[in-house]
Amino acid sequence: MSLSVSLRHRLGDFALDLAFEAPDGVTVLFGRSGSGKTSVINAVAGLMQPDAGRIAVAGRVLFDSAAGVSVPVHRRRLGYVFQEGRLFPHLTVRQNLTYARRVQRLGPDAAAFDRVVALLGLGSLLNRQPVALSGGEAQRVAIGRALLSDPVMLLMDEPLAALDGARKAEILPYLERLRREAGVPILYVSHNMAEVARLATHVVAMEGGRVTQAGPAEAMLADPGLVRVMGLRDAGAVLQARVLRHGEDGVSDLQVSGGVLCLPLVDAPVGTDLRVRILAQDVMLATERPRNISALNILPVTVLALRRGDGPGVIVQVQAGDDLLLARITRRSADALGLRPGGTCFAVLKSVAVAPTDIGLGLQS
Amino acid sequence: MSLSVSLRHRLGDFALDLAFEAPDGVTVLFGRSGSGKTSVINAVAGLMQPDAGRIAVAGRVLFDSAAGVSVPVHRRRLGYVFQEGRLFPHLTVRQNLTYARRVQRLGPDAAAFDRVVALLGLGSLLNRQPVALSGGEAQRVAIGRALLSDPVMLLMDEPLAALDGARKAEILPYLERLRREAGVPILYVSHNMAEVARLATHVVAMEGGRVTQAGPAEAMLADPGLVRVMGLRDAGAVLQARVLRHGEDGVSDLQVSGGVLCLPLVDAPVGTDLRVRILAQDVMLATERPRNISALNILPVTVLALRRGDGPGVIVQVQAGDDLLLARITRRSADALGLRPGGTCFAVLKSVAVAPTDIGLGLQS
Amino acid sequence: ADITVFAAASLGDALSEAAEAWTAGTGHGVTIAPAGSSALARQIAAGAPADVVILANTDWMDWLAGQGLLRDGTRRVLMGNSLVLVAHGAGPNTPEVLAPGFDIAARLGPSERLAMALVEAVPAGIYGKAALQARGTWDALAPRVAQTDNVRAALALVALGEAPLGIVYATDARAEPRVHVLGTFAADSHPPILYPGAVTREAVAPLAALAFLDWLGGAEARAILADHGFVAPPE
Amino acid sequence: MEFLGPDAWRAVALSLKVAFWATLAALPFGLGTAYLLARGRFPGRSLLNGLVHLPLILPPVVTGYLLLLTFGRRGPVGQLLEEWFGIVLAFRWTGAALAAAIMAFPLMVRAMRLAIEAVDPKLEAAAATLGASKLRVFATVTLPLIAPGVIAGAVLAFAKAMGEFGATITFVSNIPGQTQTVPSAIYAFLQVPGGEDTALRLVLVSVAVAMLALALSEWLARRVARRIAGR
Amino acid sequence: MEFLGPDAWRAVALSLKVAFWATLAALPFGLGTAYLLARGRFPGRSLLNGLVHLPLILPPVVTGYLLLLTFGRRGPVGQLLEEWFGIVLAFRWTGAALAAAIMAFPLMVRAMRLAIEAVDPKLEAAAATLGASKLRVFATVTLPLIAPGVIAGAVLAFAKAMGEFGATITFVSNIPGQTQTVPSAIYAFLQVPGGEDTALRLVLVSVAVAMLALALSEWLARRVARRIAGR
Ligand SMILES: Nc1ncnc2c1ncn2[C@@H]1O[C@H](COP(=O)(O)OP(=O)(O)OP(=O)(O)O)[C@@H](O)[C@H]1O
Ligand SMILES: Nc1ncnc2c1ncn2[C@@H]1O[C@H](COP(=O)(O)OP(=O)(O)OP(=O)(O)O)[C@@H](O)[C@H]1O
Ligand code: MOO
Ligand SMILES: [Mg+2]
Ligand SMILES: [Mg+2]
Repeated sequence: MSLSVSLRHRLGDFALDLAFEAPDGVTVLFGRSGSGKTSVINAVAGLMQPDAGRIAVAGRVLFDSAAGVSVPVHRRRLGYVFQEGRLFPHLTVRQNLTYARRVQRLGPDAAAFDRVVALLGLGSLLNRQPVALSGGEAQRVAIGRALLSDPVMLLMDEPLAALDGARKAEILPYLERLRREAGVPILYVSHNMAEVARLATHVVAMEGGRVTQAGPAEAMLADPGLVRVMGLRDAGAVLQARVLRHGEDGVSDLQVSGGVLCLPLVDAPVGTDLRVRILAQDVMLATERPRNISALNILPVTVLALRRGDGPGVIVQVQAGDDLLLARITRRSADALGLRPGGTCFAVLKSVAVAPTDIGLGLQS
Repeated sequence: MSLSVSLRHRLGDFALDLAFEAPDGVTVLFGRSGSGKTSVINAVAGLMQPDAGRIAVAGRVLFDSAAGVSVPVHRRRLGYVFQEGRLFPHLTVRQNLTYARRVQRLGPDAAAFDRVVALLGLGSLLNRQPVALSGGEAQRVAIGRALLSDPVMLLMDEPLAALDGARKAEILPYLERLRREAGVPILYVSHNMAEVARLATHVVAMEGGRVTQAGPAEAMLADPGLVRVMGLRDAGAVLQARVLRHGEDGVSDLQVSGGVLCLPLVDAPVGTDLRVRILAQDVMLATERPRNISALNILPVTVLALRRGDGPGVIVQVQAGDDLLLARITRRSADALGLRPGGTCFAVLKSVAVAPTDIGLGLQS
Repeated sequence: ADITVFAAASLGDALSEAAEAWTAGTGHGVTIAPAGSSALARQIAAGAPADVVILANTDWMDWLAGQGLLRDGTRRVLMGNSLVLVAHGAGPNTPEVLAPGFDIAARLGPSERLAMALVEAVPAGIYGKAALQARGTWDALAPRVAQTDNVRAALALVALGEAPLGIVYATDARAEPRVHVLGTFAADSHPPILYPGAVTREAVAPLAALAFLDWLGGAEARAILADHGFVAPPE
Repeated sequence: MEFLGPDAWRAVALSLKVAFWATLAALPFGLGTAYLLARGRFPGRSLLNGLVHLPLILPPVVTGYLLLLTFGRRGPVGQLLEEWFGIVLAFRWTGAALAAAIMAFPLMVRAMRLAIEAVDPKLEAAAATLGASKLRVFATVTLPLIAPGVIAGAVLAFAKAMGEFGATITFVSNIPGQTQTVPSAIYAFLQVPGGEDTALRLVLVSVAVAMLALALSEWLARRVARRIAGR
Repeated sequence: MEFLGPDAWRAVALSLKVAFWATLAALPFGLGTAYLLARGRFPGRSLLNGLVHLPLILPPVVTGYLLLLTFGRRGPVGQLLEEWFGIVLAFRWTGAALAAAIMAFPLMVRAMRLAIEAVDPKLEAAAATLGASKLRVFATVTLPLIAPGVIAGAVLAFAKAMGEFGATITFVSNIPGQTQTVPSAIYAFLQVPGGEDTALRLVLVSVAVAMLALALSEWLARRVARRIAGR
C-alpha cells in the first residue's frame, strides 16, 4: 500500500474519524463540501496533528500517535497544491517555481523546469509577481511549484477548480504521465467526477468526516449502488481499450473486449492501452439494432442488473465482453423495452459523447 | 439597457479594450483564464478606475471618464461575490451576512436573512469564524453576504467554482428566481457552460481583453460558429418549453414548438414556461425513425446548416418547429447519412441526458 | 601629558577657557567631560578615565574621598560662587545683598512660580532652600517652587517668563540678557558654594593633573574664572 | 520604616494618571496620523513622517524646551489655549501628560502604521462594495483588524509615558503632587549620595506597574488577535 | 564664524557611528526576540516581554546607572568581558552604542513583532511542504515578508539612538571625541551661558541627519512593500 491513513480528530463540532488504504496511483478523495477532505490531506501533509492515528506513505511512517512519531512537514517530501494557491507574494513566478529546489539545495533542473513551464503555459508569466496573476494563472503556478518539488507523493486539493476546460484538458495528461512515469502517487481531492474517472485508480468517498466507501476506481465507478454518491449525471463506467487504427475521417477505432468503439481521433499511437470513461447517461439501450443513425457505436450486451432509484431513472448494468457498462434510462423506457437481468440488447453510444478528458492512458502501458 | 460598459485600461502588458451592452437578466462574461473577466467586473464595481470609458447600470452613470464622473464604490450598490471569498475574518458568519445592512443602517430583515441562510445551508455555520469554514462553505457565505446587501445589480466572479454539484444545483434556482423576481440584473463570470446556458440571458465572450462576440443567450448558444468559443463538449442550444403533464412513471412531458419532449420529472407545475438546454453532443440524428430504443424523444427536424471543423466532428444546426437545435456528430456519420441543408431527418435525444441543472425557469413566466 | 577633566556641567565655559590658556602655556591638552555632579562621582567610582574631577558639590566629593578614589592631598577648593534672585526681563542688575525685608512672595504675585533647581537634590536648589529658610520664607514659598533638574533649566524658565523669579548662581545670571538680578543672597544664609577639585586615584597623568589643579588656583586662572563671575574661594 | 514615603506614593499615583491620559489623548491623533502615513498619498507626507519622529530624534531636554517655547504661558499656542479655553499646561499635570504624549507619539504611530499596512485592502474593498463608506470601512473592518497593533501602540506609549523624564521636567518642572512623576522623583533621589535605596524602591514600583500594564495589554491583544484570525 | 566647531562636528560623526553600530548590533537580537515573542509558546514569555520593555519604562538615567553597575569596568559583566575578550565598554564609544542599542531595543522589537504577527502562517506552511526547514522558512518567506517591519524597526532604533541622552551620559559620560554624542554635546552647550546658539545648530544637524535616514528608510520600505504586495 502506498498510502495508509487512519485518524481521529476533532475540529469544533466536526469530528474526523476514518481509515483507508490506497495503492500506488491516484487516490481521489471524493465528497461534498465540508466533508473533511482538506482536513485529511492536511493531516497527511503534517499541517494538522491528528488527535490520534497513523499515517504512512510508501512504507514510511509519517505519523503514529501510539509510537509518538511525527515527521516534520519539511521532511515529508509531499508536494501540496493548496485549494487557494498560497503563492509567495514576494517572489516572482519563476522564483516560486524554483523555490523547492533552492531551499532543498538541489541544483536547478532546467529540463524539468522547461517541461512544467511549457505544460502549464507559464512562459509569459515567469517574471510576474503573483498579484499580477488572474485566479487561474495563480493556480497553474501553484501546481507547477508542487510538481517541481520532486515529491514522493503529490497532495492536490481541488487543483483544477479554478481552471477553464481547455487548461484542465491540457494539465490532466501531465498528471497521468506523472502517475505512470514518475511513479508518484497522488492524493487528489475533487468534486468533479470527470476528473475522478480520468485520474483515479482508487476512490475514497467521504461524508461527514467518515469514509462511506472506498475501492478501486473501476469497481467503484461501475457499481450501480454508488451512483448516488457520484451524482447521477456523473456516473459512468471505465473501459479498458486499445487503439486499433486512426481513420482518415478523424475517427479512431478502439478495441474493447465487447467489440470496437469508434471515437473522435484519439491522440495516442496505435497499440496504446487507454482508459475510456463512458457516462451512464450517454448510453442508450435498444432491443433492435438501430439503423441509419449517427451513433457509430452499437455493442451487443447482456443485462446484468437494474437498479431503480426513487426518481424516474433506472441504472442498468450491462456486460459488453469482459467490461461493465452503466446505462441510465427512464423507467418508462425500461418498461417499454422489457429489460430484465440476463436479457440481451444493444448499447448505443454516440462517438462524440466521449469527451477527450474522459480518455486517459491505461495503467499498464 | 441595464448595463452599458465601454472601457480601455492597461495592466502591465495586458490591455483591456472593450464595449458591450447588456439587457436585464443575467449577462455572462465568458472567456479563458486571464482574458480579463475579473478586471471588467472590478471596473464595474469601481474597484478599478479604467483609464477611459463609461459604465452605466440601470440608467445610472457610475463612471464616465469624459464627464469626470466616478461614483464611489459604496454608493454603487452592487453586490459583489469575489472569486476568493474575502470574508471578514473578525466577524462571525452571521455578522458577515448582516454586515451590509448594518453599515447601511438598514434595519434587520429577518425574512430575507432566514431565506438566504436556508437556501445556502448556512444554518449550522452562523456562529463560526471564517477560518473555521471549508473552502466551499466560505464561498457560500460570501454569496449570502452579497445577496443580503440589497443590490441593484449582482456581480459574481465564478461564485460556484468551489461548490460541489449538489450545492450548485441548489443555488442555481435561487439565482434564477433572483433574476426574475427581484429584477436584479446579474453580471456573471463563468467558465462553466452549463451555468451559462442555465442562467444567461446575454452572453459576452471575451478573449485577450476584448469582446469577441456578444448577444442574447439563445442566439449565441445556437450559433454553430460559436461552438469553438463555448468548447465543443459544452455547446448546446436552448429550447423554450412548457410543462404539459407529469407522468406517474416519473417522466414529465413538455411542449416544445417541434413536438413533445419527455424528461425526467421536472419540478415545476403544469403550464410553467421553462428553458431547456440540449447539448449538441446529446443529440443524435437518424434518417429513419428508430424503434425499440430507450431514447424517448424523437423529433422530426429540418437540417439548416452543417459546419465542419478541423477535427472529426460536424456541428449540424437543425430546426425543430420554431426552435433551433445543435447536434454534434462525426464526419463519418454525416457522410454515411448523407445529410445536407434542407434535408429532413429525426433528432434523437435521451430523456436522462438533460441534466436538472440544464432546465431553468423561462424568462417570461 | 594630556589630561581628562570630569567637571560639573555648570562650570562650562569658564573651565574651557581656562583649560585653553593652560594648554597654550604648557602644551598639555585638556579634555573636559561635563555632566551632573552625581553622575560624575558614580562614574569615577566605576573606573572612569578621569585625571581630574571638579564638582559643584562637596557631598559628592566627600563620597569619592570616602571610597579612596581621590589622590591624597590633592583635594582643594578651586572657586566659589554666589546665589542670586533673578527676575524676568531686562533691567538693572542689583548685585547687592538682598534686603532682609524683601518680600519674594509678594513680588511673585498670587499664582506665579519661583524657579529653582531640585531643592533636595541639586546643589543650587539645596543652597537656595537653605537661603530661603534662613530668611524664614521657605515654608510659605515651598509649595510655589518649580524645581528643575539643573540650575540652567531654572534660569530658562525665568528667561522665558514662565516663572517671574528664580534662584540661580550669579555666574548663570550674568550671561543671560533676558533676566536681571534683584539681589544676592547673603553668603552666610546658606552653606558656602564651593567647587572642590582633586586628582583621581586612577589618573594616568597624575603629575599633569596636579599641575593643572595648581594652575587653576593661580592668578592667571583666577582672572579668567572671575570674568565668568566665579569668586575666589575663602582662604 | 515605610517602603515609600507619601511623596513617593503621590508620584506613583501622578505618573499613572499622567501616563493614562497621555495615552488616551494621543490615541485618536496617533491613529489618524498612522492612517495618513500608511494610506495617504499627499505632498508633505515625508515631512509629516519626519515631524512625528522628531521627539524620538531630539534629546528629550530639547523637546521639553521646544514645548516650553510653544505651549508655555508665553508661548504662542499656550497663550491661545489660556485665552480661549482657559487651559493652562505649564506647571500642571496636564502639561506632564502633554510632554509624555508627545514623546510617546512616534512609538504609537509606528506601531499602528505597521498594523494598518498589514491589513489586506481587498477586505476593505469588499466592505465598500457592501455599501460601507470610507469611514465605516475604517470603523468596521480596518479598526477591528488593527486592534492588536493599536493596543501594542497604546502600551508602548503608556510605558514610555511612565518612564519619560527629560522633556517633562524641562516643560513642567518638578512640583511635588502636581508634576513630580516617578522618574523625576527617582532622578532627585539619585542626585544625592545614599539616595539609591529610595530610588531603587521607586524603580521597583514603576516597573511593577508597567509590567502589569504590559501583561494586561498582551492578554488583550492576544484575545483580539485570536478573535480576528482564529489562529 | 563657522557653523559648528570641531568638537560639535566630532559629536555628529560619533553619533552617526554610535547609532549605526547600535542599530546593526541590535538587529539580530531584536529579530530573534521579536520572533520568540510573536510565535513562541514558552513559560517566561511574559517575563521576556517585560524585560525587553524595561528600558522604555525606566527613566533613562536609571538604565544608564544599571548599565554602569553591570557593564562598568567594576561591574560583573564588564569585568568578564574585559578579562575574557578584552572588550571594554565603559567610557568608550562602544559603550555609547550599547546604551543606545538597549534604549532602542523595545522599539525595534515591537515593530518587528507586529510585522511577524501579520505574516500569514499559511504561507509558511506552504514553504514547509516544499521542503524548507523552520530556519529556511524564516529566511526565505518570513524574513522577506517582514522586511518593511524590520526596516521600520531599524529606523526607529537608529532615530532613537541618535537622540538617546540620559542613559548614554550616565553610562559612558560625556567625553568629547570619545563618548560625546550630539545629545550630550547639546546638553553641554545648554549648561553654558550663551551656549543655546550652538545647541540649536546641533539640533538642526541632528534633525537633518535623522530626517535623511527616515526618508531613506521610507523609500526602502516602500520599495520592499511594493515588491511584496504589488499594491
Ligand atoms: N477550526 C475549525 N473549527 C471548527 N470546525 C472546523 C474548523 N476547521 C474546519 N472545520 C469544519 O470541518 C469540516 C471539514 O472541513 P474541510 O476543510 O476539511 O472540508 P472540505 O471537505 O475540504 O470542504 P470543501 O470542499 O468545501 O473545501 C467543515 O465542516 C468545517 O466547517
Ligand atoms: N497588476 C497587473 N499587472 C500586470 N498584469 C495584470 C495585473 N493584473 C492582472 N493582470 C493580467 O490581466 C489579465 C486579466 O486578468 P483577470 O484577473 O481579469 O483575468 P480573468 O479573466 O478573471 O482570469 P481567471 O479566469 O483566471 O480569473 C491576466 O492576463 C493577468 O495576468
Ligand atoms: O553643576 Mo551641577 O552638579 O549640575 O549643579
Ligand atoms: Mg477543502
Ligand atoms: Mg478572474
